[in-house]
Amino acid sequence: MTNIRNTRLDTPEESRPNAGLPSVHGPQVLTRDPRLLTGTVGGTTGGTTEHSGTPHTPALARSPQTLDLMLNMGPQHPATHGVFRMELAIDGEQVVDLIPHIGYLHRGSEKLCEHEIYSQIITLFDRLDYVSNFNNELGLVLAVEKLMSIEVPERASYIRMVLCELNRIASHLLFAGTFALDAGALTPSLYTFRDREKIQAIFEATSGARMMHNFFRVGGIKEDVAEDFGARVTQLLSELDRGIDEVDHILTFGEVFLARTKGVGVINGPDAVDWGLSGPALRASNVPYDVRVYEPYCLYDHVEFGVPVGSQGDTWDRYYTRILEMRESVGIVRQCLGQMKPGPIMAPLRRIARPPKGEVYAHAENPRGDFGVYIVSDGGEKPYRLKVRPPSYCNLMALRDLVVGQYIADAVVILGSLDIVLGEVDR
Amino acid sequence: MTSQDQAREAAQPRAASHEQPKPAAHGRGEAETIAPVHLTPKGEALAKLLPSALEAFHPVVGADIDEVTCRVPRESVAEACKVLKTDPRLTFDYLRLLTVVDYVAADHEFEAVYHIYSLEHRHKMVVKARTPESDPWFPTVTSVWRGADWYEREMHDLFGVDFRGHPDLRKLILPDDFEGFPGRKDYPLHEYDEY
Amino acid sequence: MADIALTVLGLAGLFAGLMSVVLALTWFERKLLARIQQRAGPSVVGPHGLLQPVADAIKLLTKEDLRPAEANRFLFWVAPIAVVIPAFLLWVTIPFADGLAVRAIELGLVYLIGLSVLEVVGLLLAGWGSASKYSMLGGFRAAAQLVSYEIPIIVVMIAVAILVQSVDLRHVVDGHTTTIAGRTISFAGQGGVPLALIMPLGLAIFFIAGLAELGRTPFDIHHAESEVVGGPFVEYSGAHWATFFLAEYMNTFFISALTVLLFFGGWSWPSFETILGDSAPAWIVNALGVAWFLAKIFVVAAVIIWFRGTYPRLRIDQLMSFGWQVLIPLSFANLILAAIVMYYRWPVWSLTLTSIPFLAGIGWFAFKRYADPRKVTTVRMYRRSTRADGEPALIPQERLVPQGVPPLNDRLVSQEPAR
Amino acid sequence: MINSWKALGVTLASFTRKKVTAEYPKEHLPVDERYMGFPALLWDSSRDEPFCTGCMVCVRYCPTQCMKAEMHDNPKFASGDSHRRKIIETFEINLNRCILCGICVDVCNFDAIEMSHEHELAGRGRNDQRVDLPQLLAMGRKYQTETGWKPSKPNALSPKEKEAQAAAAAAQASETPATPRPAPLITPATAPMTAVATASAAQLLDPATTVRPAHIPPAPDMGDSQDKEAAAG
Repeated sequence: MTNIRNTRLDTPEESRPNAGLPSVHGPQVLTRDPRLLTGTVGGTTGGTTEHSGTPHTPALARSPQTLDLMLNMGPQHPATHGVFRMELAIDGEQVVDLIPHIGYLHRGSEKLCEHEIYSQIITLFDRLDYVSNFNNELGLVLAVEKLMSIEVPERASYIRMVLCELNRIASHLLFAGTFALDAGALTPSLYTFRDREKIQAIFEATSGARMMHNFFRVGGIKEDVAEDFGARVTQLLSELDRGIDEVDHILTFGEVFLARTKGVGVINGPDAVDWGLSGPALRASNVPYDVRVYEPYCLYDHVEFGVPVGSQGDTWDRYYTRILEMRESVGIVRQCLGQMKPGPIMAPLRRIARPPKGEVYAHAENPRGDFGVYIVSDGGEKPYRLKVRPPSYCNLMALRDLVVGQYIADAVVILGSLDIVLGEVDR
Repeated sequence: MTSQDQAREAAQPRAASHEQPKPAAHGRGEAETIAPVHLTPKGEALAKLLPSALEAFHPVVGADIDEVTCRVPRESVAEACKVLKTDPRLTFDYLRLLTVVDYVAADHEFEAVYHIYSLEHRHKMVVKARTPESDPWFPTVTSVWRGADWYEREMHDLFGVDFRGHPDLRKLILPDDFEGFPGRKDYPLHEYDEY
Repeated sequence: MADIALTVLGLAGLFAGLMSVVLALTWFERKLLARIQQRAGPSVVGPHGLLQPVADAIKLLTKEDLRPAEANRFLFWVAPIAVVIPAFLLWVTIPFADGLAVRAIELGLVYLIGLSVLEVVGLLLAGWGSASKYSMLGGFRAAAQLVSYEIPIIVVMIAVAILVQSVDLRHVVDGHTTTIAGRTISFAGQGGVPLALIMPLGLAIFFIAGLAELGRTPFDIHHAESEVVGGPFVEYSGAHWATFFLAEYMNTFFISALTVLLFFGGWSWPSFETILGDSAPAWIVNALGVAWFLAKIFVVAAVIIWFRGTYPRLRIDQLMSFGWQVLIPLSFANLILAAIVMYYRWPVWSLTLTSIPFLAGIGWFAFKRYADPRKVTTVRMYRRSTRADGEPALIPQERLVPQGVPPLNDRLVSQEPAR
Repeated sequence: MINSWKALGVTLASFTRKKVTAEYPKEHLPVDERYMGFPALLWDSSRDEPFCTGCMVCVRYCPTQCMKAEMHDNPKFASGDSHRRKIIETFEINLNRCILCGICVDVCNFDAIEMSHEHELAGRGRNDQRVDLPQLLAMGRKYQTETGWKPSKPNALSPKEKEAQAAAAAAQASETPATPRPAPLITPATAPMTAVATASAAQLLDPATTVRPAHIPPAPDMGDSQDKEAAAG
């Protein structure tokens, strides 16, 4: 059996007989690739023995006369969360093939990093995953600190954790809202944005910016938090508790929502690991892997928290994993605020970081998954090579396997459940 | 010479041979310092295990800061990775990162770097291989980890490195008709024609 | 001649009235939705944004009309008209108060059934004629959805007609009494009981199918923004888009009005006559009747908007299977129940009593089958732990999730983590 | 079904709650103290000149190269009124490039640049986003007035002050009773900080007292009209 993963629609344009619909020559009609008729379409694999593959119904094996419609979703489409483009081959309402196209937001960040000193790179990292900026900054400063063997003051670590966990909540709130929009519900997005706005107000009071903070520094943070920070965050957490409950009541167990998400876009654990999924998308497939537990950074080994793990690997599990993660993050923030003591917030360092020669890989658990930074340093002020492991990028790779065989409406929901941010995918 | 020094020397052959690394004095003002290596016991065990497990591929085992590195000839990268994934003592089933580093200016070589992790044994390592600039190719590892798919396509875009056997090596993040390899060091940052 | 003139005048008046009501409805929807979402809603043009619909209308009418180069010119321009005309003609026979209709047709229900089916043609033409894949998909979706959901609506209407023993809309409302074998049964209207109480099952089916007929959440599948980006209307702009919009709101208003007419006693008020007395002039009675009728319609519309502000959207296959497997059988069951009650001349409350178990049973079944948190919760909390070799690990926690959801049914969770 | 009813309950409950949005042109949300708006140049009212000496550190470290600066010899240094040998001549920030990261503030050694609270930056013209020195100083002055900004370190002594101090020291050393001098407007650096701060803040609060050097044209009215509108509305 051939590996249909790559057969797709990539028959060259001229060899696609444009059977066309009468009277309208807009919709372009493609012939079915005969290899798509073997019955394992959409199976994650087509045939190789190592991969078990997600079983899809052989209902997709239809008569050879059937024609597929090519539907272009994106780069400007309400459901693609940015400038992402999917080429869908559809048979009626069912997706028989999908080609993802990325790169519309490619800014060459990694190349730019090679020309910037480390303190400037932080501003570039703000703009990778632009809904969890603190987490990105953390990934970078962790890598440089590891390279330079810097001990970060305790208070700085706690402040970093508080901000990162708040950012995780903000990111997941955004996810829940946009995911509800993908599923067709208008209101939850407004509720989650309302709560996210409160978090960002705190970010603004702390770092001076709502999103592009440039707040973490190699060796610590830019400045200490304001005096009323603890009180404000405590107040915020109780409001967040209520907001998360609201999302839970309006979406999570609603019949319509369950009908849309249960059993849709299933990926099993071994496949998820093989694709390199991470974060909630991996944990939803029953793989209990969390960087905060396995390779603790900051002071995550000083706080107690749970890690929600799904068992079905479907869209609902990916959604609910995130909802539960928000509650755990609220707990982490509470503990950090309790354990925080006054103290220095920067390690004594030169203003311009000049790491030694070496190579380092450091990673942290971002809202979207395992965010890694690989730096090759030649001993200069600028990295010789910097490469990011973007979690959205890895999660998005599996999209085709998840979508093929489902309906168009499911494609939208599945894409939403992967929670991609194109700034990070394209870099 | 301790085992760590040996490991570092293996990992940084050029640094060791061309210039004498200054002993353990990384700090202000020191121009050429090298990050110290401190492996965990798990990493030490892995470093001991690797030479025998990968014997057929002539591995050079070293270490970077806290990770075991293993350099193999580029022709055998895919097979070595297969062994690393399937050997029950290793089971590196999770590809974290695949990237290419441009050492053309220094050595006329590209280096492929594979950061891998084992969810079962909870250990990590780095596989490296080098290819000459004149004929840049590596065997694909998509048959080992499917997650390597887009990484290889991206590196093909940016560095012009071929990944032989990759099932679908089209452009990924650059436009289809883009010319040049913007990841390479010799590609200018500013002075290029606007696309 | 005078008759024709009167009819034309009536139609013009109806059109003007409908337009103003539709504009009011758009304002109402935006404002209500905004309140549900804790926003302000339209607030700039006029007091409380009351003139916003007027501003929108002016904007839409003065906008450029675009037609895609590939589109079929005839179909593209004729589709909005094909949608709006049936939507308008439906109103010809709707009585706003006792005897206050442009043309009170005795076969009113039959007329409504016949015309309301026509709308789908316009949507299909728009979808096909736009030469856009999104609008084509939307058009097909609309066709499938609208044709399927006609059936339960029609069957419920027949059940109502059986109960009332008439297909004249006035009879449904105005306390029409049926005398069967010397026994007088009064269903609705002044002093009577609204049909909603007699046939709650019918009301539920009618309302749900009505939502689907309108393409309102949770059945807004044919113009789902996140999937087909507006469906049949995606290529339209300016006045033609406004025409679709107008038709859509007219239909929303129509379904609300029909719900009120059939199930909530139309313009009638339980103690209408006792307040006014017999001496009140007819125009006052009529004006009050119209006002009361409109108020009821807006309440029903508010419920529709409330649903829109709350629910996600179903998928097309789920919509179809819900229609064919649940609503249509139920509507026939309702019809048969009504027929039995009428045939054996059981008291009307027996119909209520038989309807309620149906509703409750379906609700319970849906809950147990689809939404019982104990069954659907497949996510489990893991805690940090240390393995035998000293490595960190995550192990399942005894207690499941916060907020007191009972422990998970173990059947649904594999005991061992994957790796 | 129960869950769907619960969802309806949530939306109904929030129907009764207060709205959380602010209608922007009518209402302005308060700006946080640390808010990083557009970078502005600060005015040293004790010396009556900008703090900025045009040392180009911010220009070099700007990650987006959004700044341009030129320095020249400070005429006030020549006349002995200022301790700054060089002073800024032209300065331009291109808002289209600026990413409001605050690195320029971090690297500045002279308290010369600060992230102001200026955030309404829309413009109509092609060059409206290129802000020159007078505008930057006007922004900075507004920021100083609004927030009561204080320099983190006192000024060094100007040549005249040095002379005066030396003379005073000499006078003290010789213990000859000197003729009473008029109290200097600027408290010397050895005095407590608060004295300087109050003096400069008092001056700053009255824009009329700020005398502009001849080579800097009067700054356009930035933001004041908006305030008036806001007060009127």
